Amino acid sequence: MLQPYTDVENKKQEHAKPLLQVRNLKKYFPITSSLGRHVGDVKSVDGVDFDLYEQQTVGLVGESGCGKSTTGRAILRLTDPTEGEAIYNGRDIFKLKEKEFHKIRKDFQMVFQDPHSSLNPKKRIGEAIIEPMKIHQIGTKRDQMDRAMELLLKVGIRKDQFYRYPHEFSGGQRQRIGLARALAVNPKIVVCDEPVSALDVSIQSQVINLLKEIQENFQLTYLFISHDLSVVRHMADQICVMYLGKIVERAPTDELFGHPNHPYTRALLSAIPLPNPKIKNERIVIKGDVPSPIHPPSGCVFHTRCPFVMERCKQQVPSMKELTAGHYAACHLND
Amino acid sequence: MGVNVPIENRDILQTKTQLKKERFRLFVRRFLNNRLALIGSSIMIFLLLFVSFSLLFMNSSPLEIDPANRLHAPSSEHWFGTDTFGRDLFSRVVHGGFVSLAVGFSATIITAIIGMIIGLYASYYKFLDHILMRICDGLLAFPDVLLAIAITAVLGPRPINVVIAITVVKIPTMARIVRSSALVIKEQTYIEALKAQGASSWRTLWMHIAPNTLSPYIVQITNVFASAIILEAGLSFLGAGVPAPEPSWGNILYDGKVVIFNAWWMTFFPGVFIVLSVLGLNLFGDGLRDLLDPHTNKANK
Amino acid sequence: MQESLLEVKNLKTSFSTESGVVTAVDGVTFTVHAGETLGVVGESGCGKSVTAESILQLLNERTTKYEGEINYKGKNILTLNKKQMQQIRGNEIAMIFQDAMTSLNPVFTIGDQITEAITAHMKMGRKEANKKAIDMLSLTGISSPEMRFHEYPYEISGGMRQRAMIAMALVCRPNLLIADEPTTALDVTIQAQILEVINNIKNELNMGIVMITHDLGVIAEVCTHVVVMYLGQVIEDADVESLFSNPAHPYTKGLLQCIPQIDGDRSRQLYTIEGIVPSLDNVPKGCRFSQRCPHSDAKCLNEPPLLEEINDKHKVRCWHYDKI
Amino acid sequence: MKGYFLTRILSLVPVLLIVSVFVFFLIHLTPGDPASVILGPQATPEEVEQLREQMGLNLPLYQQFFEWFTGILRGDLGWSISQNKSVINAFFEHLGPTLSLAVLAQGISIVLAIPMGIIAAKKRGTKIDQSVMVVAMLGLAIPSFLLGLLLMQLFGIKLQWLPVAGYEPLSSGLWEHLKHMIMPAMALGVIQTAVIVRMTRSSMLDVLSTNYIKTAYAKGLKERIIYYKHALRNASIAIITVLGETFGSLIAGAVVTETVFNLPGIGQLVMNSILRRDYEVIQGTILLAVVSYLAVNLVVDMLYGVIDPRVRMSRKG
Repeated sequence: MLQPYTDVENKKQEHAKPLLQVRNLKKYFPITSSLGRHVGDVKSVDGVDFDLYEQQTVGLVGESGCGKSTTGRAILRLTDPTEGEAIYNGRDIFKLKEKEFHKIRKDFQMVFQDPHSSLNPKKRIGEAIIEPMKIHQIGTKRDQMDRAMELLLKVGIRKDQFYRYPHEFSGGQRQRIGLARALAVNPKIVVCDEPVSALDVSIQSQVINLLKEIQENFQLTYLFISHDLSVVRHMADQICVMYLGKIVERAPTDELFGHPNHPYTRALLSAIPLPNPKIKNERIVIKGDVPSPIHPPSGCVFHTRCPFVMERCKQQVPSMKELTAGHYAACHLND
Repeated sequence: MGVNVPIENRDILQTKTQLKKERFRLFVRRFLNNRLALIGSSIMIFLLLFVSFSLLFMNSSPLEIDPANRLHAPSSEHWFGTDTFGRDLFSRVVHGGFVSLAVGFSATIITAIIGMIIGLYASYYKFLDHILMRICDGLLAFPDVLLAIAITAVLGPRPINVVIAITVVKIPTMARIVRSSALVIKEQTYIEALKAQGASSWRTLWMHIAPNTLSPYIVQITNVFASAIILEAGLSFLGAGVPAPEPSWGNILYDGKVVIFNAWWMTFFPGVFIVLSVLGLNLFGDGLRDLLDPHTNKANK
Repeated sequence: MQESLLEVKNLKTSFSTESGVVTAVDGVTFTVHAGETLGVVGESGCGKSVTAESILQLLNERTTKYEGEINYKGKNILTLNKKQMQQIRGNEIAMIFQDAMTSLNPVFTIGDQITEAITAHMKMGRKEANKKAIDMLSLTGISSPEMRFHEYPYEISGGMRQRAMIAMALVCRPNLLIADEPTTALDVTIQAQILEVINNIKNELNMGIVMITHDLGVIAEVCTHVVVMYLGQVIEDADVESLFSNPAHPYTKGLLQCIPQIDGDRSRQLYTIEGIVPSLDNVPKGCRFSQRCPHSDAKCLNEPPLLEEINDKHKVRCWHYDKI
Repeated sequence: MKGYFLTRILSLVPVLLIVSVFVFFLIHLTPGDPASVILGPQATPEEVEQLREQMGLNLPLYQQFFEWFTGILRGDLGWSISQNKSVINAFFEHLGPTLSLAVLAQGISIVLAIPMGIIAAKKRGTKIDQSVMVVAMLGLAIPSFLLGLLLMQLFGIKLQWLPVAGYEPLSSGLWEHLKHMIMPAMALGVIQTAVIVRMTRSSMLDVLSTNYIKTAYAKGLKERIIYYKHALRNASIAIITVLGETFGSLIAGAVVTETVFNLPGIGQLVMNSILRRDYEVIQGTILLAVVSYLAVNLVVDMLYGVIDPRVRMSRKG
């Protein structure tokens, strides 16, 4: 049975020291012409700052192509960042040599979006969970197996399923197995990249509850990436809203939902269809599509779609301003 | 792993063996339901049994010349008739079958091994990929028989050189098949998950990518085997393969072409065997494709 | 009450597969009126998409068997021959799909694919057809429709592709639109735009719409009447207000409770529906939801309930709806 | 679009280089001395030395390669010792029969295979489909030289409808020419047909299961338009790919088929050159065969651009 959650606000004060500090993270994907000339960059992530606090969850939210997944992958060094630093235990993990990073690699784990391709179809699920322990040479074979079975139980999969293949499980179960695999090496930070997006709603709530329960039991810190604001709201203590490679607003969850500041955040919030036919929310409809990250708009990246655009927005890049304690937004309307 | 299983998990080990049995039974059932694979493998088994039993129990030699009995039509004494030198054609076809299948088989195995290595590493290392694939492109641009002829012409017409020639000709196709399916696997999330764990490239390639390329790989092996048989026959037919007097299906056909006006059996019998073996392998390959295809797997579940 | 536009009666769609016959849709009944949007909601595998494609008989002819009735304007279209069906598709009943990228042919321009739909159903000169296509494109609110007309699907954004799909479906002014998860692949801000477009055009053309979705939010937003499906069956059928205020089936109740909300208490655990959806070749004997239902008893496990009327606007398939 | 073609052409350069290196070293790394092999065991050491000098075999290997390679770039493929003419001339003298054979065989196969493949896909799972697939399977299993021998026996010897072997050039009349070419073209065309039928069928089936075909049905298009406009256009990408790729085996098949029917084509040239150890001819002929293969595939790549607008923008993976 699950324990009731401790008060979120109290928890923050107890552990108010950052575990990982990400500063000015940039990731540009070069575009080459057919003749191999460098003709530009896809500015997938363009100067992102945030902190992960111990045993808390930071939510990264934004629409497709905003760079939220790239941010998550960069922290695990699945993609080499173009610029920026990530301080963990006093060291910049982007600057570590591959060998040195390998030693702390197990502190960083990831849960992926697609339950169908995130498990090797030719490996039994037990072996899939043992694999990370083998890679990091943790324990004897016997220990590894014991731990794998224990983890399966923890995520709600029966022990006798140990020798079954992934295709014998449903999407939600596979997501549980993926979580067990991430837990195998006792990580500190888990990057959850849209872990429930591919699941049906009734399964989604099961996995969300499991993620919270596991966070409690294993004292994990989450970076929770999702396009779904209501899911992020449920998971995160603090939320960063991303648009075109930049964080446009950052605030504690309740603050963000209570007093959204940036026009994009407000539009995003109002666009969510509510499962209640009696409330027709006042919609801020933003027109058009997200501009190409190859040639992001000058000034504020949102100015092409912003309903409150001013002349100034087209030229000047707005800076992050603290509005209330912990609530930051980058918008000229705040000046 | 068995010894290391803690006592309390012994019953789980039993589930494992039980699951294995179940899966095996399911596979057998699906195999028996797959007409193509069944017919193909039956043809291959028939050919193998035929050749090996005949080799074991036959008393006439494929090289024994009997000038008195030249070009006899099939009879109870010479089932397939005799050739220009009065040699027993049945014995030559069976021996030739052994040679042709052995050459084809060895070429296929070597091709499969080297093709897997090249394909896997090319898919993983971009730099290697550029070099290896340009070489493969180059080799693929040669018309296969021409290249094989050139190789055997240079190295001399010997069975081992025929194997080498076929191998060189077929490796690029094999490597490409492995590479292209490995490239797809490489993009799968579970490979990214491995990278996130810090797995070595060896582990990623051989323990995770390679097993997932197996189904197209196995199908391709049957294709290579079939075309190796055709290629060997073609080379020997042109006089650039297995040299006389040693028989092979190809060079019996070569002898047959000379006497095509008066000895139909000289082309007919080796021809039937070539067609049967290629047909058997192709059917088997097509059947395997259906059998190993993950889509049909799902439908069957 | 006005005459119904589409009346699906006891529709049963089954596929013959290697391992036997699988019935994906089992006795579905619902009605759509002109100017009304009917929502069909359910999780993956509940048969909602198969229902949608059954209406236009788009499923594999060789392996699919349709039973029951699909009455369009009083005529059972399941009895029509190939040619007659062709004239219905696109002209009377149109359909849009979830993934506009793969649903548009990559090698033809947007304009080509729209005019093709016009010339399939009416005699019209090229110029006239082009003009009609561009008019329809602008009606969907696509930016610079003349330019999009000559572009290929891969050249435009996902939102624009879905608009082009809508233009293509509606260019012959059909009376009924079947929208199969039209916004699932889109971002929320784009989803809001597309839903608005569909709604506007509906009012303009006075169409009936069947909106297939898994998203209860979308249902609440655009639908007037809702059908909830579970494992090939309709388990609840109600107008939108009653469904959200008085859900009668435990499954519907569960679904409504387990979605994370953007308001309300977030420190609470989310409600969950235990277990997973059973597979179609192994449907439970009694009520199909009985294994996952917190209220199920022996009767539920053994006897399948019927779709019963609670009042004239609300039907439910549950033995105990009045007690829970 | 221009960039795409340019890239395609430029990417041929390394392939050509690799091919020529391979062709060169294949011959020059042969065990034994080509000069003494050519002259035979009776030759005196002086004669051998003289020939070595003449062939440039005394130069270091890289220099030989350089000479040979620059020769190729000038269009000089070397000298045939056995025929005492330039390799290019020898090649073009033998090109006629091979070209005619290849064109006829390919023509037969395209005309037969594509409609058969489409029908099989359309009638998937029916008796028609099954019989087409069985015929294709059999066609795939009969090597062209074997089929040639069987046809020869049937039409040439038993029925005596057609000449058993030999060649008449087109200049002696179309029918005379065709009479000699029908059997070889059939022999070569059947296996090609089998390959293309299978490819056409499977790519049509792939396309027919896509979402955009479902959309086309939902629009109420006629089946004819769906098959021949929507499906075939997309399936043709795979079909022309296989046409390009099998061009190599077409040439290879032609070489073998020629020898069955005693056609004086490239195959005969190569086989005779091998018998007479005329290495420069072998080198030159193979190189030209490769170049023609590459040229055909370049055309195929260009066709992609015409059929599929996406290719024009960027190269697909």
